[in-house]
Amino acid sequence: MTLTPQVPALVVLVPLLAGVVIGLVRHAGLAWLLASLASVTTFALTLALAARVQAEGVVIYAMGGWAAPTGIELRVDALNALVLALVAGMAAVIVPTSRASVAREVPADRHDQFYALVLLCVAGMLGVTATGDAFNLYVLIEISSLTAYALVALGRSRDRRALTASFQYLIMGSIGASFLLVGLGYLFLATGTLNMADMAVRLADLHGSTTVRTGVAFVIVGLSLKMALFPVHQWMADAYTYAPTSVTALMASTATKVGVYITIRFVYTIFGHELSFVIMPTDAFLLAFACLAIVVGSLQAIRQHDVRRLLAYSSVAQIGYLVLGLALGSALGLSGTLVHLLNHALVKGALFLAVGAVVYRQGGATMHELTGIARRMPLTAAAIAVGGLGLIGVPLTGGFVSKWYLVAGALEAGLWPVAVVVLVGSLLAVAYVLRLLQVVYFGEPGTVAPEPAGEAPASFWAPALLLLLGSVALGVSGQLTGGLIAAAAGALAGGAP
Amino acid sequence: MSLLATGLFNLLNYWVYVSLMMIGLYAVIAKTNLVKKVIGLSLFQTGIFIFYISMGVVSGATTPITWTDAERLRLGLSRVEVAPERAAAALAAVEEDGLDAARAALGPLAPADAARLDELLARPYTNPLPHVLILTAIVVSVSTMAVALAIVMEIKAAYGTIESDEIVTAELETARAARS
Amino acid sequence: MTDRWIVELLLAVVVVTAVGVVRARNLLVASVLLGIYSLVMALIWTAMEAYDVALTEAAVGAGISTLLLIGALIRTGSRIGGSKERDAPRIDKVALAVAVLTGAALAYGTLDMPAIGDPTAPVHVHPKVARHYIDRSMEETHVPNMVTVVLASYRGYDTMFETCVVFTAALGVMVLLRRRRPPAEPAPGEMREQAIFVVMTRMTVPFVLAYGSYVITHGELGPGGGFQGGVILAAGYLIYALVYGLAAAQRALPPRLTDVGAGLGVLIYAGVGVACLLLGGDFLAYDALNQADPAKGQQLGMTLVELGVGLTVACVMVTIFNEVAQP
Amino acid sequence: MTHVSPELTLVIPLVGAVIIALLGRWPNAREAVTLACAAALLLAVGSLFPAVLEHGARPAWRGPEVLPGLGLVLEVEPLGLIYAGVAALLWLPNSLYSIGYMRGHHETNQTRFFACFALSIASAMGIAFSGNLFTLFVFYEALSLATFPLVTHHGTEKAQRAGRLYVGFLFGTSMVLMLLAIVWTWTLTGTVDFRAGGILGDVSPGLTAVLFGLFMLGSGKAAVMPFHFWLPSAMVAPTPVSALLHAVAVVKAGVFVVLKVSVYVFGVDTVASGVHHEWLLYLAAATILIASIVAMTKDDLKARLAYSTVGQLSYIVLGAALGNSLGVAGGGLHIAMHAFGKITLFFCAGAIYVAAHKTKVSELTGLGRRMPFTMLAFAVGALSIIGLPPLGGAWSKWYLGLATLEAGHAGLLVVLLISSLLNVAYLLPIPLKAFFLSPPAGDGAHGGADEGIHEAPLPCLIALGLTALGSVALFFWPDLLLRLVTEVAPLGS
Repeated sequence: MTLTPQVPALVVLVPLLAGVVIGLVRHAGLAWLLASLASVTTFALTLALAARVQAEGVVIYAMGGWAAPTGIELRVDALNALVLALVAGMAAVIVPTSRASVAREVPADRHDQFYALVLLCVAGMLGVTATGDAFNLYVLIEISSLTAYALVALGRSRDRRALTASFQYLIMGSIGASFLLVGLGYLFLATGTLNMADMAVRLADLHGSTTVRTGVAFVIVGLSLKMALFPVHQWMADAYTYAPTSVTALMASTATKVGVYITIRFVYTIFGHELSFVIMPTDAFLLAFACLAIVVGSLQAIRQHDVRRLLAYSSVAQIGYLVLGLALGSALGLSGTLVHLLNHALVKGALFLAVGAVVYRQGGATMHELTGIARRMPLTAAAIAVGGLGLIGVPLTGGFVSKWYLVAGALEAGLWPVAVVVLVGSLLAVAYVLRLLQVVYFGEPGTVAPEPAGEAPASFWAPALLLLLGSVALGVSGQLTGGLIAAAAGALAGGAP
Repeated sequence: MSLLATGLFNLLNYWVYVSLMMIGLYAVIAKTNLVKKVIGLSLFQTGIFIFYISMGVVSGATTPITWTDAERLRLGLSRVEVAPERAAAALAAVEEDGLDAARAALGPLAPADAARLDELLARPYTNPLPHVLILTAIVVSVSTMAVALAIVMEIKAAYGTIESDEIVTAELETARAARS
Repeated sequence: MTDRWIVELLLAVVVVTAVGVVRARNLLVASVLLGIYSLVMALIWTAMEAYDVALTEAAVGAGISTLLLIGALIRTGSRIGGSKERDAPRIDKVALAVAVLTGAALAYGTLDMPAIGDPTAPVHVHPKVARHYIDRSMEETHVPNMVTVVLASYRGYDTMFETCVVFTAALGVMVLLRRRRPPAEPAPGEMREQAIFVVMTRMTVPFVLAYGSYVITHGELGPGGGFQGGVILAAGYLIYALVYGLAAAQRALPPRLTDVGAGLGVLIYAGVGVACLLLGGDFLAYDALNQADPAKGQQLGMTLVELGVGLTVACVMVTIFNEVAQP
Repeated sequence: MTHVSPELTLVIPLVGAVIIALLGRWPNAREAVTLACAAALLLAVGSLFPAVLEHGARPAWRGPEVLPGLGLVLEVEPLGLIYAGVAALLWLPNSLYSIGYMRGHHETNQTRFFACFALSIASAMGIAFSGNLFTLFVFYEALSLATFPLVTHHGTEKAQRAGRLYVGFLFGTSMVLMLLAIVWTWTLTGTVDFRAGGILGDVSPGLTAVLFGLFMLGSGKAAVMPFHFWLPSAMVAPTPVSALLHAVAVVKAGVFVVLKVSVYVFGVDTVASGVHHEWLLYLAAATILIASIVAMTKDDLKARLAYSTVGQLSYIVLGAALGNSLGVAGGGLHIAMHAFGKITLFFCAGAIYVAAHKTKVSELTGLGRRMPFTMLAFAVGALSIIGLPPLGGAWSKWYLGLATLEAGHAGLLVVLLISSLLNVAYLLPIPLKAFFLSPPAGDGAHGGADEGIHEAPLPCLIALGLTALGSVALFFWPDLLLRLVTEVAPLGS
C-alpha cells in the first residue's frame, strides 16, 4: 500500500491532526516540537503535491470516495498548488523559529493551545486552498478565522488593545463570511450544486438571473471583507499591530494571500470571464477600491509611528495591488497578482520577523525603539532594509516584477490612470520605507531609546533573510516568474480549473 | 403590485430572512454594547438559516428520512376509511410484492380517500442537503459566539466596560497619559 | 409540509422577536428573547420538515447560546439584569443605510428565485446532488436518515471540519479565559440547599444523559446525531452544575477529562478516515471498512464518526460552560 | 588591444565600497582603497576607448533575465563611453579632494561617505553602459538611493528636508513618469533594447509624443524646470558631494538619459519629425534663461553654482530635443565640458569654505591675494562654463549653436547668446573682484579680516588644479570626444 495517491488529503490532515494532538500535550516544549515537525512535514507534502501537479496536471481527490458533485473533492491545479506551497512554506519557516518570541509574548501554560491554534489555522488555510467545493470552503474559512481571532486576542498580554482588535476582526470576519454564505446560497439555489467545477458549468447558462447576479455580488463583497480591501481594512491594521509577533508574521504572509486566491478562483474559474467582467462590473468595483486601497493605505502607512502598524497599513496597500491585478482580467494582470502574492508573502513575513526581533530586544517597535539599531543589530537591520526595498518594488526584487506586470496590464487594458496609481503607490512606499531606514541606519540611539544589547537570536533574522533571499530570487530569475505566467494562463482558461 | 403579491405568496420566507439579516446587521453596526453586537451577529446569521432551509422545502414533502413502503402504507391507511381486514391484506402484500400489489389488495376506495392515499404514498422528500449545510452553519455560529463572548469577557476585565465608545475614550486617555 | 399559515405566523413572530431583541435595553431580557427567538425558529424548522435542524436549533440556539450569553452577562455585568446598554436607543443612520442597502440587494436577488416548495427548482432536481441523496442513499448505505448520510458520509469531510470548529472554539475559550486554579467552593444559599432541585436533578440527569446517548447513536434512523446528542449530554452536566455548584460538577467530571475528550472526538473522526485510508480506500471512504458489504462499512463508519462528534461536542460544551461559569 | 569586459567597471567600485565599509577603523587604508579603485576604474574604462573607436567593438555583458526578454544588459557604446569616461576620470581628483576636505573639516561618518561614493560611481557606470531601458532604470534608481545618504550626510533638519526633496523629485519623476514610459514602450514594441535609429517605429505619432514627454520629464536628474528644486536644496551636503551631484555622476546621469533615449529609443529623425517635441525646446530654453537670471540673484556661492548647473543642463536637453546630429554632438560634448568646468568651480568653492569659512559671493572680494591658485582655477572653470576659448566649453556651445541654425531655430541661438552673457555676468565678477579689489577693511591691526587665510589643504589644490587643466586640455585636444560623438551622430550628414 502506498500513500502517494493520498497526498492531497494528507496536506490538510497532517496539520489538522497535529493541531488536535498538540492541544492535548500540556507541555510547551513538546507542543513547539510537534508543531515544527508538522509544519515542515506539511511543507514537504505540498511540494510533493506541486511536483505531481506539474507532472500530471490537475489532481483530483474524492473525499469519502464519493465522486463530485455528490461528494466533496479536492482539486489542485498549478494555481492552488502554488498557494498551498506558499502557505505551508511560510508556516514551515515561521513556526519552528517562533519559539523565542512566543516564549516572550504568550504565557507558558498556553503554548500548547497556542501552537494547536496555529496549526489548525494553517490547516484551515490549506483546506480552503485545496478544496473544490464551495460550501467546504466556507467551513474551512471559518476554522482559519476562528483560530485567528483567538490568536490575535492572545496579544493582550502585551497590549490590551489586542482584545478590541480581535473583537473587531471577529465582527468583520463573521459579517464577511456570512455574506459569502448568502452569496453561495444564491448560487446554490440557482445551480443546485456546491461543487465549484459543476457550478461553473451550470452558471454559464444562467447569466441573466438576478439571483445569480446578486450571488456574485455578495460573494465578491464577502471576500473583500475577508481580504480587508479598502474601505473595510481597519480591522486588519489593528489585528496585525497587536497580535503576537509570530502570529502577525504568519497571518500577514498567508491569510490575505489565501483570500486573494479564493477571489481569483471565484472570479475566473467559477463565475468565468463573461459573468465577472461583462455582465457584472466586478472589474470596475474591484479596480476602484484597489486603487483607493493603494493610495490610502500607503498614505496611512506614512503617518505611523509604530512600525508594525506601518507595515500593517502597507499590507492594506499591497492588497490593493493584488486585487488590482486580478481585476484587470488579463494574463498580464493575473501574472502581476501571482508574482506579487509570492513576493509580498516573503517580504512581509520577513519584515514582521525582523520587527519581531526588535520587539524582542527593545520591548517595542516604534520609531523610537528602532533608532540606530543598525549598529548593534546589523542583520536585523539588513533584513528591514532589503524587505523595505522589496515593498517598494525596486528592481531585482520580486516586487518590481509584479509592478511591471501590473503597469503593463493596466496599459494593455488602456487604463493608464490605473498604471499611474500603481507607480504613485510605490512612490509612497519609498516615503515610508526611507523614513524607516533613515531611523534604523542613521538615527542616533541613546537619546530616545536605549541602544539594543546586541543582535537578536538567529531564529529571528535567519528566517527573515531566508525569505528575502526568496524574494530576490523571484526578482532576478525570469524562469521562476515565467512558470507563473503559465499557471496564470491556465487559471484564465476559464471553466474547470 | 402583482410583484408584491407574487412575492408575498411565493417568496415570503426569503423576504423574512432578508428582514432578519437587516435587523441583525443594523444591531451589529449601530449598537455600542459589545454583547449586543454579538447578539446582532447571531440574528444576522440565523436569518441565513431561514433562507437555506426554505430553499430545501418541497410542497407536500416529508422529512428526509427514507420510509419503507410498509411504513408509508401504514401511515396512509391510518388517514383513510378502510376496513381492517383489507388493510391487513394490503400490509401483508406490501411486504411481499411492493406498493402496487398492496394497492391492488386494498381494493376500491372512496374517490377522496383514494386520492389522499395516493398522495400519501407518493409523498416526496424534503431536500436534505440544505439541512446538512445549516447544521454546520449553526455549529459555526455558536462557536463564533463562544469565542466572541470570551473576548468580550476579557475586554471587560481589561477595560472595565463593554461599551465600545467608552473603550475608545479609555484608549485616548491612556495615549494622552503616555505622552505627558 | 405543515399548513402554510402556521409557518407564516411563526415567521411573523420571529421577526417581531428579533426586533424585540435588538430594542431590549436590558441585556438579560435580550438574551432570553434570543432564546425564545431560537425556539420559535426550531418550530419553524419542524414545520418545514427539518427535524434535525430543529433539534439542533433547540439544543444549540435556545439552550447553549442562551446559557453562554447569560454566563457572559454575569461575568461582565455586576449582577444578573444589571447589565444594560447605556444610551437610549436612537437610530444610527449609517447602520440603517447599510442594512437597508444590503437588504434591498438581497431582496432583488430573490425576485428570480423559484417559488418556495417548487419541486422543479434546480436545487431539487440536480441528478448527482439532491436526487442522488434522496434516491440512492438508502441503497448505498442502508441508512434511512438522509440528513445523517449526507452529513456523515457524502459530505463527511465537511463535518469533520465542523467538529474541528467546535474544538477550535473550545481552544479559543480556554486560551482566553482559563485560570489554572480550582474553582472556588460555592457560596451557601445556592440551589443545592433546596431539596426539590436536588431531587429533581437526581431524577432528571440520568435520563438526560441516556437520551443524549440515544440521540448520538440513533442518528442514522431518526432525527439526531452527534451534534444534537452531544449538546444534550452536556446539558446533563449543566443541570448538575447549576444545582450542585461548579466545584462539585468538576469533581464529578474533571476538566482534564473533558479537555482530552474534546480532542479525542476529533481524533476518532479523523481516525476513522485514516483507517479507511489504510484499508485501501480514500479518506473517509467507509466502504473500505467492510470490503464484503460496503453498506455495512458505511453504517459502521457513520456510527463511529457520530460518536466522535458527540464526544467532542459534549466535552467542548462542558469546557466552555466551565470557563464561562467560573467566577 | 584588449579591453576589459564592461561588468568589471561595475565590479571595481562595488568591491571598493565593500572594502571601504570594512576598513572603517583604518582611515588611511580606507582612503588608499578609494584612490586605488578610482585608478583601477580609470584604467578599465580607458581600455574600452580604443576597442570602441579603433575596432568598432561593442563589448557587452548579459545578466539575469527578470522577465522573458527583460534582463540586465550592459553594452558599451560611444555616448555611454563619454559619460563613463567623465565619471571615471573625475572620481580620482574628487577622491583626492574629498580626503582633504573631509579631514580638513573633521566630518563625521566618513566611512559611510566614501562607501556611498563608490556605490554612486558603480551606479553611474551601470547607467553609462546600460544596454536597455530596464538596466538604465535599475542603475538610475540605484544612483538615487546611493546618493541619498550623501545628501543627508549632516543629519540636520535642513539636510533631512533636502533629502526628502531629493528623493521626492528624483523617485517621483523616475518611478512614476520614466517607469511608466518604459513599461509602455515594452507593451507597445515588445522590447526595451537600445537600438540605433530607435525602436518606436510603428508607434503612432501622438503616442510617441506622449512617451517622449514622459521620458524627458521622467529624467528628473536633468533638473529641467519645474523639476529642479531638489538641486539647489541639495547644496546643504558637503562640497565633494556637490561635485558628485553636479559634475561626476548625478545630473549628468539625467541629461545622459535624455540624450541616450532620444538617440536610441526615439531616434534622431523621429525627434526631428515630430512637432510634438518642440515644447521641450522651449522648456529647455526657458530653463536656461530663468536659471541664469536666478543665479545672478544668489549671493550664496554654492547656490549660484547650482542654478548655473540647472541652466547648463538644459543646454544638453536642448541639444537632444533639436533632433539633429549636431545637437546630439553638442549635447554629448557638453556633458564632458560642463563636468570639468563645474567640478573645478565646486572644488574652489569648497576650498574657500575649508580655508576661509566663507560661503557668500560678497565675502570673496580681495580673496585672490590670499588664495591666488584657487581663484585662478575658479576663473578657468568660469570661462569654460561661459564657453570662451581657449577652454573646452567653447566647443560644445559652438556645436549647439550650429545645431539650432540647422534645425531652423535661430531664435534659440539668440537664447544661447543671451545665456552666455548672463553666465559672464554671474560668474566672471567673482574672480575679478577677488583679484582686483581690495579686501574689506577688518578690525585687525594690519591687513584685513582675511588675515591668516591661506590656501586649502594640498589634496584639494591638486584636485582642482587637475580639473582646471582638464578644461584647458579639452579645448586643445577635443578629438577623442569628437570622434565618439560622430560615431553616434555622423556630422555633416
